[in-house]
Amino acid sequence: MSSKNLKNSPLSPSLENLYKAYESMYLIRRFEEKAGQLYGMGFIAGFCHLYIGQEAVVIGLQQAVTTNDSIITSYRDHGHMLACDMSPGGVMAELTGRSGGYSKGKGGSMHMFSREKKFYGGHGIVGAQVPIGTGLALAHQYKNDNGICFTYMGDGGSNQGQMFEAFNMAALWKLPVLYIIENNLYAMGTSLDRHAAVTDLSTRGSAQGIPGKSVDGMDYLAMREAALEAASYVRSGKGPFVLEAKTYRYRGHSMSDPAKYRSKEEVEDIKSHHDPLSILEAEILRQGGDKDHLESITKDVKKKIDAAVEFAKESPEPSESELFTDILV
Amino acid sequence: MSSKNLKNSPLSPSLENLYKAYESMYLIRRFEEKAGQLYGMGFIAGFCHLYIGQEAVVIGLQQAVTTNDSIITSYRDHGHMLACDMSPGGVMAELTGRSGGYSKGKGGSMHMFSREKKFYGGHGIVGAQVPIGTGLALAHQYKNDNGICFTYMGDGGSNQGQMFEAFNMAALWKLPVLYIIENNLYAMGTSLDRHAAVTDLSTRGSAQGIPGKSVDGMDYLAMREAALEAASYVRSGKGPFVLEAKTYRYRGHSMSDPAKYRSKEEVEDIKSHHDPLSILEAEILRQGGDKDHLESITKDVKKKIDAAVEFAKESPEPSESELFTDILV
Amino acid sequence: MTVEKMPETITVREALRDAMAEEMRQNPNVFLMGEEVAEYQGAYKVSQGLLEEFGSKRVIDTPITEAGFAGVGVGAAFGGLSPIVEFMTFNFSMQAIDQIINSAAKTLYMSGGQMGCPIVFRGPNGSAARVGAQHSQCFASWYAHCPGLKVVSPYNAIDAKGLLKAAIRDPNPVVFLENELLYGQRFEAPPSGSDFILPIGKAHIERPGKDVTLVGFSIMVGYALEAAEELAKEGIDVEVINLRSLRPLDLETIFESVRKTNHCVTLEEGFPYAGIGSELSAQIMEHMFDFLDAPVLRVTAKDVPLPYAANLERLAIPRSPEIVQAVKNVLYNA
Amino acid sequence: MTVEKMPETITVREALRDAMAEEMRQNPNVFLMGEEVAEYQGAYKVSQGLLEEFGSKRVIDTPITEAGFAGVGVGAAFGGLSPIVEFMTFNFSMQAIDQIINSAAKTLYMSGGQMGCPIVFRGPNGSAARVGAQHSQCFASWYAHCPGLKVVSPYNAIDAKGLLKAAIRDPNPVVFLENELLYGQRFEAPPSGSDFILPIGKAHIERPGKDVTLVGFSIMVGYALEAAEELAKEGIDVEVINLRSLRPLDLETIFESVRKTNHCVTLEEGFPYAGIGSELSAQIMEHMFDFLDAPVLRVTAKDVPLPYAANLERLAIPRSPEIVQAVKNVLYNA
Ligand SMILES: Cc1ncc(C[n+]2csc(CCOP(=O)(O)OP(=O)(O)O)c2C)c(N)n1
Ligand SMILES: Cc1ncc(C[n+]2csc(CCOP(=O)(O)OP(=O)(O)O)c2C)c(N)n1
Ligand SMILES: [Mg+2]
Ligand SMILES: [Mg+2]
Repeated sequence: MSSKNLKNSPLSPSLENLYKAYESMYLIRRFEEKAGQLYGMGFIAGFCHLYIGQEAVVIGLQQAVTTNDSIITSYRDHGHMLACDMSPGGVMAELTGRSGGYSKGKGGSMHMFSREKKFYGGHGIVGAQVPIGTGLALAHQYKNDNGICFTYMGDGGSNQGQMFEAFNMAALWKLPVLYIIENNLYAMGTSLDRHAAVTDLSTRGSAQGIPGKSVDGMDYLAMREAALEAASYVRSGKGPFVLEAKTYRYRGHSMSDPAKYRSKEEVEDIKSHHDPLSILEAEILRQGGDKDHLESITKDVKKKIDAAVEFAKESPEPSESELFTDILV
Repeated sequence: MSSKNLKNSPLSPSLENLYKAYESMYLIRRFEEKAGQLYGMGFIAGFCHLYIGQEAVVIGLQQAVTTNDSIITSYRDHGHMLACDMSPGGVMAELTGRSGGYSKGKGGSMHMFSREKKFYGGHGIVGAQVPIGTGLALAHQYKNDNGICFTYMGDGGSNQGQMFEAFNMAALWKLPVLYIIENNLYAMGTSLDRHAAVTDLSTRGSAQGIPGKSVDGMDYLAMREAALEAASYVRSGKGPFVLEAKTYRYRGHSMSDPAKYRSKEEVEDIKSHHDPLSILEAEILRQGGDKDHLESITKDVKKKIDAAVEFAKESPEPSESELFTDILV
Repeated sequence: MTVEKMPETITVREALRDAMAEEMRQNPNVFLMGEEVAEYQGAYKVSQGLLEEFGSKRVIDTPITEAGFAGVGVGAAFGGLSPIVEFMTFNFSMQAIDQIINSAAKTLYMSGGQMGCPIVFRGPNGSAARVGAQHSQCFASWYAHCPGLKVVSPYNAIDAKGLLKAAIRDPNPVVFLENELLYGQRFEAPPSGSDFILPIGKAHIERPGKDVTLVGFSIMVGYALEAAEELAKEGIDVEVINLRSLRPLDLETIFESVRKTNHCVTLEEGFPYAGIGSELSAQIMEHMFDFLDAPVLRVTAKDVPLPYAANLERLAIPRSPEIVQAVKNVLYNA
Repeated sequence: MTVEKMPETITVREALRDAMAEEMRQNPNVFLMGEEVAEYQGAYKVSQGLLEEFGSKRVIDTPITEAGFAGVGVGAAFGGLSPIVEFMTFNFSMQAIDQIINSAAKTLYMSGGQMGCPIVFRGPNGSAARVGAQHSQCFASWYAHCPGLKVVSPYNAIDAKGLLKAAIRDPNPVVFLENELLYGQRFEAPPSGSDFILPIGKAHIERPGKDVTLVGFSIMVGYALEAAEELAKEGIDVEVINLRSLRPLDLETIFESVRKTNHCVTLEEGFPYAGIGSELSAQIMEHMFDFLDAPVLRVTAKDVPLPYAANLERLAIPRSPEIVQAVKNVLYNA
């Protein structure tokens, strides 16, 4: 899963692309750190699942997204929304439950959507987004719009029966759906080998004949390459594909989880040797990139996030009349 | 899947065994024919799913059943009950909704049980019996009683998500459960290739690492051998196993299905070349068995079934007070 | 001898089929999916002819995976299509109910109004004949309990066609509860032409009367009409309200009737506890307390899983004699 | 200065844990399964210490596959064990509800009494704090609707321990609806000793009063007691009934109270339509019509999916001020 042999391939991205990816990944990192802080300060409540550590997965995949594609994921969704170019302020304001949020404050962390950006949520029920994503793919096929659906799930979610049911229909009907399993090795406090009889999640679709591949989800270049390949497979009309991204979440499952089920060493090892931002930074420098430019990127991002936080704090609560709107169209 | 090479193996059964199997299979055949007639005459109502054509599957498997084992299946369950040695009269009286039925007439064709015979139903919801059977296996393991659970399902049922969920737990916890997929090529009116992306159903457990095998379900000897092998694998503590029995149902899905989705030729071909009773009869004769003895068996069976029918017609309806019993223990 | 013009009749089955066919002709984004809906023409033949007319892209046979295909339907609806998802019976919708409630019904709200889900979940609900406890449940009160859904249950062919067309056009998730025993029944044909729809949320007075109000839905409306005939012979003038929609509930029509009759009996085939009748009774009590001469009575299925035996099944499910008795009870408090 | 002996207190969380531990000690066939119940000690730490004491054979972490593990539990119960199946929250029981209703609740009947299913499905139900629409539904009325189940919902530590022990010993499937916000609350400790159980099917009068009856369950009992304190200041004497069991429902205790107070308000956190309050209202109306001075009023959640925003959530879920107002309304019809 090393991306070494890719570095000089025709698929290899420009330095420009790497800068952009770094910016996107750093935006997520910084956003999530701030969300964590706001949670600690009481601005955000309920469930809040941070994406820190997994940034390369969604940004790698985003490289393969084209205009009509749709994206759907679980409750660990802030990264995906930012990757879809949804505004950090709008996302953060949803976290604080304000009217400026993507769901007017009525959804919260797990329930955000943007029809404009073709981001279809944000789903709180483990596994539920998989049939829904498959249905989005059905709509792409039905409308013949060349779109494919990127359907994300976790390792724990990949045991769900409805996933296998969706796999079967996707394979039978050759639906344009790319299933991405973000394998961060834990489903809440349960490690992969304790929740899944087979831990190579690229084979999840084997009983439905869906091909799959595993990729190092901490390595942007590897992710990007795998994403391009998998998406082009799906786009060619051959049906679904399963991509397992091996990754890691730095924080607890949600803000209320101290994550005592993993050793400090395990977490530290990942942070020091597999951090997606560090890996990408090293790659940029290796390709002759500019450290100062990276710094200016991080500075800009920080400003953006500060503005988002400001917006999220200032945005008013939804008006009380909102309680009874949006129940029916 | 030919059983040729078995014929002289140490596993090969005695002529006595073949006679007994013939009797059991013929009992099912005759029972079902009568049930069909009684349905036509209005003694039986609602859903009624006949097992004709599939007799070798359950009788072959029954050869591997030992004292503490449990059996569970779907709504196409008359054959399994008779194989478990439940009384034909009790089963038929349930079909006619009488107090002498196994469920006092309150369950009907799809819902019959015998704790005594360790037959756990008879379940009307496609797929539901698979987790339940897995739970029975958990009970075997928990009580350490050396029992295993024979969990049957149909080809259509083998797409159900809850099956994959159960598979995962069975594999994780090495539960003693033998999953039998009775692949009769149709789920109601939908042929296998239209409902399942992968039609080799022995691979159903591949994403959970469960080994599997396919066997000719019309051939008693082949079924018996596969059953003994699979059951001994499961009994040895290695965990679950998937056995696909390729079979065929002669009748419609239920009594109300004219089965127009299959050609007459298809059905006739199976009946003339793959009928499980004919195949077994030929084998018995090949092994020097006695045609007269077979005839006396069929005569006895006919009498038994006539008695069952008599019982089922004569048994009174449940008393009206039964309406309000058995809701809670 | 005068030649009477008999009104044209059709079956509920045909009415449902016609509703789908007309809407599919008008809107290319409407499609039907479910078990056996295409090649088999529907397990109960409701989709007769649709595959032939609309092809396999728009009439889709699914595997027996309710959670999966209900979720696929929801996704397709989010993606801009208007799916009709058939459950072979609503009993099987329990496997899919998380998608119906958590995904279809709640997402509009959770998205601040962005993610409408124009989908119809339809199929037979409640008891058929002798199919036992697992195949006979009425889900009316479960679904009606949940905000974000519309819940509709037709009685006759006019209802079936007018309401199903309305449901398909509705931008919200609609749970459409049919009845298998009604599929083959003939009723007055709906007005022809594809413009005929019935508004969701409006009840219909099937028979006006002044002594007592019977409120029910689906097959119970038929039994109510039978009971009303019977009671008319004894001089009791019964008003029969066909709810048509369970959510939203047309309380105004019911209240108006109760204001007039001062007596009410609710009817349903479902379990009694927290049923539709409970809600009606509570509402009528709360808002019509001073108009009631007697407490509202509820006629429901017995509080038991449905038995298979013919004699027990007859006792478990209410029919017109039980309604007649309830009316007498409510009138005379006997 | 006299030394007052303070009653010992424990949290509801501890009471639930103690109930399971005691029953597991007494009956080797009792075991616990669910997501995160073992190594994590429960997502909400309800199973603290159980893995250590009973080992991984009897405290089992499951994958996130509710339909699957609920069905496994049902099978284990058919096989002679007494499983406690924890849902991380009851919202996720929707994925498993077919197994709960069709397999666990109906099989005894369908087997003519052979196949008892001694299983407890437990976990937090209803709303917690700011977790949004998909994680906040109250399933009380859905489950109570269905014959073949017992449905229990404790309020304080005594309830929690006494009822959970009774549920584990019960030979029937019991749906046991807890409340996350109550887990950490301290209450008077239950009597010590493993013989203490509370009967399922009996309501408890938490506070006697003569002017008005408040009937509720779970966390609403606490708000009712608060409201009663408040109303006492104005001279209104409130009787508070803690239902404890929703199926079977202890109508006699409620009726007796209404006979005395002639006024009743029902309380729940669930949706209003066909809720527990609807059933209570319908029952009280039917049987206590002549004792009522005013219609029964229902305090419920608003008829909306639960919003995330703090201000809207406050409006959606009823708390004691709303109860106080409802009591005044029912007394003065104001
Ligand atoms: C059906 C269902 N069951 C349980 C939960 C509670 N829950 C939320 S997230 C989660 C763990 C999921 O793990 P995984 O799929 O690996 O995703 P990750 O959190 O690691 O991104 C659980 C058990 C839920 N939301 N839905
Ligand atoms: C969950 C569910 N969905 C649908 C049905 C209706 N149904 C009953 S049997 C059946 C076909 C099952 O086919 P298969 O599993 O191949 O078993 P077979 O009937 O061939 O033995 C269907 C769709 C059901 N009982 N349960
Ligand atoms: Mg994970
Ligand atoms: Mg089949």
